[in-house]
Amino acid sequence: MVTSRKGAGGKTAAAKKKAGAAGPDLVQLLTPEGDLVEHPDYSIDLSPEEYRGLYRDMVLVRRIDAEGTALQRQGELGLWAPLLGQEAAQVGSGRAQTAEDYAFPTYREHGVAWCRDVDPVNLLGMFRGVNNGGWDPNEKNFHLYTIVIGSQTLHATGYAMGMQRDGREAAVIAYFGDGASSQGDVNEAFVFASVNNAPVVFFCQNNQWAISEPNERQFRVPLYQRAAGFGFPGVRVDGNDVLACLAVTRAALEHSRSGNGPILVEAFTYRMGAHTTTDDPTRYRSSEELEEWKAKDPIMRMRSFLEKNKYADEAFFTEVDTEADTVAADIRARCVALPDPKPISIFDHVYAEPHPLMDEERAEYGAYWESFEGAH
Amino acid sequence: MVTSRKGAGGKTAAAKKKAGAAGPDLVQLLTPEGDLVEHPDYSIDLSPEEYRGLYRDMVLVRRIDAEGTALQRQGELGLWAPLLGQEAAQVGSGRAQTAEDYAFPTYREHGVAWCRDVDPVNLLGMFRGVNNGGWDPNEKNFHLYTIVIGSQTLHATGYAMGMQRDGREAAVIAYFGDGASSQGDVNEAFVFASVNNAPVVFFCQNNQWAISEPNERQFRVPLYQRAAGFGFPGVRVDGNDVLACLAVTRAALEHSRSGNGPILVEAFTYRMGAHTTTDDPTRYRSSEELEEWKAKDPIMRMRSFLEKNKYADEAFFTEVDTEADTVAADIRARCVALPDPKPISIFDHVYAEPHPLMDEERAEYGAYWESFEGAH
Amino acid sequence: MAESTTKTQQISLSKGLNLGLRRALEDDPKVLLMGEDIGKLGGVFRVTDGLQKDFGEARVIDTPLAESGIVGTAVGLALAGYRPVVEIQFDGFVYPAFDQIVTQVAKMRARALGKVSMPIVIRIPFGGGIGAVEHHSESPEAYFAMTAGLRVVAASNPVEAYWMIQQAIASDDPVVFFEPKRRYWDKAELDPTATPYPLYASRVVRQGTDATVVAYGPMVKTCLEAAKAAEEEGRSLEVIDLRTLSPLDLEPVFASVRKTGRLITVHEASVFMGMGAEIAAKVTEKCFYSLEAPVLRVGAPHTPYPPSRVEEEFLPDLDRVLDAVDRAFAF
Amino acid sequence: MAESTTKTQQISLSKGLNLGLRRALEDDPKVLLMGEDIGKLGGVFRVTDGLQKDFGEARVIDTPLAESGIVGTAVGLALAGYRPVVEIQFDGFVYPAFDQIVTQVAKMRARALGKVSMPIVIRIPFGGGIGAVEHHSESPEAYFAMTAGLRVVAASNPVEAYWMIQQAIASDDPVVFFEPKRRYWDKAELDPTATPYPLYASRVVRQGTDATVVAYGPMVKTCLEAAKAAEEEGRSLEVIDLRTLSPLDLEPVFASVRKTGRLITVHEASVFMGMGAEIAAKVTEKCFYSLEAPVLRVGAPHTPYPPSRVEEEFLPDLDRVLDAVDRAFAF
Ligand SMILES: Cc1ncc(C[n+]2csc(CCOP(=O)(O)OP(=O)(O)O)c2C)c(N)n1
Ligand SMILES: Cc1ncc(C[n+]2csc(CCOP(=O)(O)OP(=O)(O)O)c2C)c(N)n1
Ligand SMILES: [Mg+2]
Ligand SMILES: [Mg+2]
Repeated sequence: MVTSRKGAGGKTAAAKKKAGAAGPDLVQLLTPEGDLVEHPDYSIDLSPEEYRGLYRDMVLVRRIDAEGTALQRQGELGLWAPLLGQEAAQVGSGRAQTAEDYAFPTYREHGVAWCRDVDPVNLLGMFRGVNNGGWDPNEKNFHLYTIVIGSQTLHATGYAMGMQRDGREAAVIAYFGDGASSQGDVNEAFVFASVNNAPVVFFCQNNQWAISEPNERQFRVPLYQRAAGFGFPGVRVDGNDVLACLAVTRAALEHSRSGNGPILVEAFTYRMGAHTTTDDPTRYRSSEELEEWKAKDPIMRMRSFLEKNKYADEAFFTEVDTEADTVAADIRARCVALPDPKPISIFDHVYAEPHPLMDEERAEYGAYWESFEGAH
Repeated sequence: MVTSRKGAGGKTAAAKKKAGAAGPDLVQLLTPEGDLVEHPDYSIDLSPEEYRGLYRDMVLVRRIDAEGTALQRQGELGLWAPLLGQEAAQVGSGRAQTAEDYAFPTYREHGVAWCRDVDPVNLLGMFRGVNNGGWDPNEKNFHLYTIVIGSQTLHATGYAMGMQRDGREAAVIAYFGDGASSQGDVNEAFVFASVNNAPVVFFCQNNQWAISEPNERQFRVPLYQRAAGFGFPGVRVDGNDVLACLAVTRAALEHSRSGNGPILVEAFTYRMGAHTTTDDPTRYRSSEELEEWKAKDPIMRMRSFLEKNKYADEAFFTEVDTEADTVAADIRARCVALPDPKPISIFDHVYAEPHPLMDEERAEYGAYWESFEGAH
Repeated sequence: MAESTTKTQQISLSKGLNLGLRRALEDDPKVLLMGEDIGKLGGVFRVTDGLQKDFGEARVIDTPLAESGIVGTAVGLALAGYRPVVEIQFDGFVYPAFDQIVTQVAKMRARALGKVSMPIVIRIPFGGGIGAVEHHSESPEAYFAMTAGLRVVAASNPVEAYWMIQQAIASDDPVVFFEPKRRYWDKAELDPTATPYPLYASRVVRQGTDATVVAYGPMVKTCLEAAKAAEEEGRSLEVIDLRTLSPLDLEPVFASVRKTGRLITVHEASVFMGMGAEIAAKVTEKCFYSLEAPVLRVGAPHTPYPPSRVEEEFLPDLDRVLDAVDRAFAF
Repeated sequence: MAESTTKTQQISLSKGLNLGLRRALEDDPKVLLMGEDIGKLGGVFRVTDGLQKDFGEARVIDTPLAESGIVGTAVGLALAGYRPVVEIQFDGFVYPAFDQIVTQVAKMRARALGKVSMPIVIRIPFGGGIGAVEHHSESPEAYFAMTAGLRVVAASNPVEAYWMIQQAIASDDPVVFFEPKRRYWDKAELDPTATPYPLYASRVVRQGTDATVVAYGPMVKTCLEAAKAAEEEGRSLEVIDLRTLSPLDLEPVFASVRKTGRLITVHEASVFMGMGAEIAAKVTEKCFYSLEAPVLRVGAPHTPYPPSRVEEEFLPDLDRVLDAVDRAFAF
């Protein structure tokens, strides 16, 4: 849908400023005020329609996310992990992927799922407690959510090794958090990817917090620098700037796809909501910090950009909001209609091949549960 | 015993050349030919006696190591892990430590043990199969050998965190191998040490091989560079140059001791022997490679240095060789005299406090074994 | 604080642990708490609430997000003379630390021929019943119970939690300490001046004559309820809270089985290869001629913990326990 | 190569595995081998000898030294359609991979509601008896057997090894494959054209009438020797090679126990919480009225594997098996 690539010069009318306040080690293409800025290594040049598309994605994703929170509050979900604030990182990186690429998410990549055309209701199953994921990862090349921190970075690396062997023209993108960077598995993934020159983009959403722990409890130099010590490049991008996220991730995927091995992208962003719906962030962080980041809101800045450049009018914004509500209503309706699994189904997919203990226990439990039928 | 420190200028008569062929990212103070060279950051200035001491250490350690191999060949040990070729890395780093420092070895640090005044016969117990270590680590601040790769780097980090809390003026040194660098635990140790600013020197003996796997299977940029990405310095030292190893490790320990947190030292060396006595290196490496490294032999170059500078005469060298044989003979005698443990002793130290199952099984097995007494 | 340790009070299980940890921190400057989010947040279950504030960041340590690192550094701290109490956030997150636990923590003392000890407590909230997503409701106790060198205990109520955590910290052996997470909010009256029951002992928590039921952790309450229901049906169940899973303290179970002739083991973990298997095997060996029926085991099937919408059916409840009792009588 | 798969030949267990792996590599281009030192070195037990040379580095992969990484990348390769066969160098080194095995490999299929499979084989040389240093002689099978989602098998001789490894690779479920390391050098006659016995089935390897002995892996040979010795003393032992530890195939055991009335389980692993506990509990439940004595369990005490100079006394041998048989008869 979006077509520019790394290094392409600006071709639209949008005025660009010189490198923003973001600092030299942070790739930013769009300031919080909605102005384009230049970067020596990355640029983006989209059509107005494409810019509007990114805005729409972010609004929809935020709305879907809010619906998740609402559904949890109303007892329809057991838990929800909001992405609030991370829309640019997810939509930017999500839209950078081709259909052939493969994404390994954590539990918070609702926005990436959206870009990969995964039905949001799929994501709700686990949070509602009707399944543990349950979708077919190969349908949209979007793996199941992984809760145990860091594990999926190794799966992604292995998958990329498979792509390599198959000679596929594609890359893998592995999502993980700032906290996850401390896990052995993530660092082993760096080793395996590097040594095998595997086509995998490690995409860290540094949202500043791992539940209640700030970055300082996980690392004391910027995370993107970790990559160099493992022999591959690392880049930090403004994670609230959807254009920069798109440009950097697209370049990163292209880097991996074309045989240059792994690369680490650190998207510097902020988790504006709670860690999950059971979390209470007021216990560990200040409201000032939150306010500071609100000023960098990914959607607001894109809206300013569209407005400043007259790429969109009021009607468009209203239309997107309406669409968002429609999508949310649809998801809500389908969520509450999700049937509870039959207890007996717990025996169905543990093993691919016949398993006598499964059979024995299925029969036992089945008979036992049936004896209560009607009573329950 | 040796007294110079980082930055001290050369005060002996020994002539120094400018930075050797080793290259800018390898700290070398003594060339393979036995000539001193200058380095912008590190220098060493010892008395002739101290230089001789380092030579003596290396010869004795090599002799002890050879005795280990011989004892294994003769069936007195079940296994031996030779340090052949790594004498400079071990003696240099070993002699850099103060009595208050604490070392966490792998299974190959016989030379470090020597410098820490650990009775070599202690080390033989595990290889003979009479115990699994069994010495008191706190006696010489030298932890038990650790076989499971990488684990001890976390123990070292935790110990350093303890030192920190106690306000002790000391540092920990954690030994590990090039292969170990791939383990999650080692990288987690980097994280924990960095975040806690723990006084721990990570000392990697990069002996080019992890059993049959060369460096390329573990990393694709020099290992010492790994540290920077975790927020602490890394330095590569010529691991066959005992003077450089001493100077660099001493500076590293001082760095950590004085509150600057962790540091990584990569000693670039070579395992001249087999991985262990059960290994057959001819299956995976060339004799040319071995020959190349023989030319960089750590003992030979120190001997050349002593000779060139007339710090030692023939009588000294003969004396050291004789001493080595005496030490080896003593170790051999005490090794073969090591009694087999009594089977019943396996119940003795599993738990500190009373444990009914231990008591029950001790009684059962005791009675059973007694029923065979005399028969066995 | 002084008051809190002498005054009888109504506490939740989570509060019992909190008070127990507080006393341990007060009593021994070598006690440290380590874990993810245990500082300002007070842990996801608030078990360490307020402790970092009162004892400082050097003693209540928010660690990096890496369980092997947490346990591995705890080993080093133990070697340096500390007594680390590690919090694993949820049962399903202990596995990254598995190597450090079974290879290092469990074996260190034997390897050193007793010259060092590993007075480490590894706290694990375990079990289901709270409607959580996957990996948050597991019962991994058997993995640890089978590991020589470890001790494993499980608390079943607030008062036990208060005492047992202190005893575990005082123990010179490593203890894996299981906390029944769905009972965190259960309340009971704590008398902090009482004399605690020994840590490594099981306990008859209800006398009975017809059949014996052994359980631990969250299932103790369930079994007590079952015993109450059985009583109404005229059946007298003796309920034993195992408390210690390694070592097992089976003498009270043997004595009970010699009296009742029937034994039912109950746990949330899978029946297959669970604690019940060991108990059944051992009790059968020791009470072969007293048993009127085989030991019957209540627990989970050999499947991963299911999505929470099925957990009510999945978890052993009063009915399942009574069903097993019936089957024992039908033999 | 073609010849090697049709000609009857004398092979060691290690060679049996090597030939089995070779056939699997030939038969299915998706089969990959992964592990430390499995390439040029051919593995520390030479099980993969020559395979990298013949099948290339892309299919026989020398991995970085990190077990979690090996299994974790195997998961990804399996998702990408490959069938990775992972070598863990020694039993004691599997624990760093424990999380990936129990949390990811075991559960992936259930999480995906059957939409993906994990056809991964994890080969683990296990058990003692070779005079090795610590961590090289362990018997960790129960950790895996109790884990839902995994299958666990153990080969006992060269011919079984040859067939079972191929069957495990062909299985769409993840299989933890235990190799009895002290039997690697045992020899037997292989007929590669024979029809293999099913993988997930136990097998009566010696008929008998007085008592039943079940074992697996290295202990099968020991039990067969014990049965021979018992015969000389006039006692007829039936010996069953379990072969599959998860699922257990106990029907042949039930049938045997109904005949003999006595059962002894034998493994190198600890008795406490070992496979024997599950077998004892289940057999007692199913054969309660047939048993003339409780199921007796032979295995290790609840201690870490001892230094090798004691392993002879530590490991179950012919005498320990016969002692248990005697005790079963004394009941
Ligand atoms: C192995 C493991 N340990 C602990 C947890 C509990 N936990 C869930 S999310 C989380 C914090 C993750 O932080 P980060 O990686 O920064 O991702 P974020 O949630 O901020 O997106 C923790 C500790 C877990 N899921 N897995
Ligand atoms: C966790 C673990 N995996 C595998 C092994 C088997 N093993 C022992 S030494 C070794 C190679 C170690 O290489 P390196 O770290 O370079 O140290 P070196 O032996 O060269 O000193 C391996 C794979 C082990 N001991 N522990
Ligand atoms: Mg985060
Ligand atoms: Mg090495």
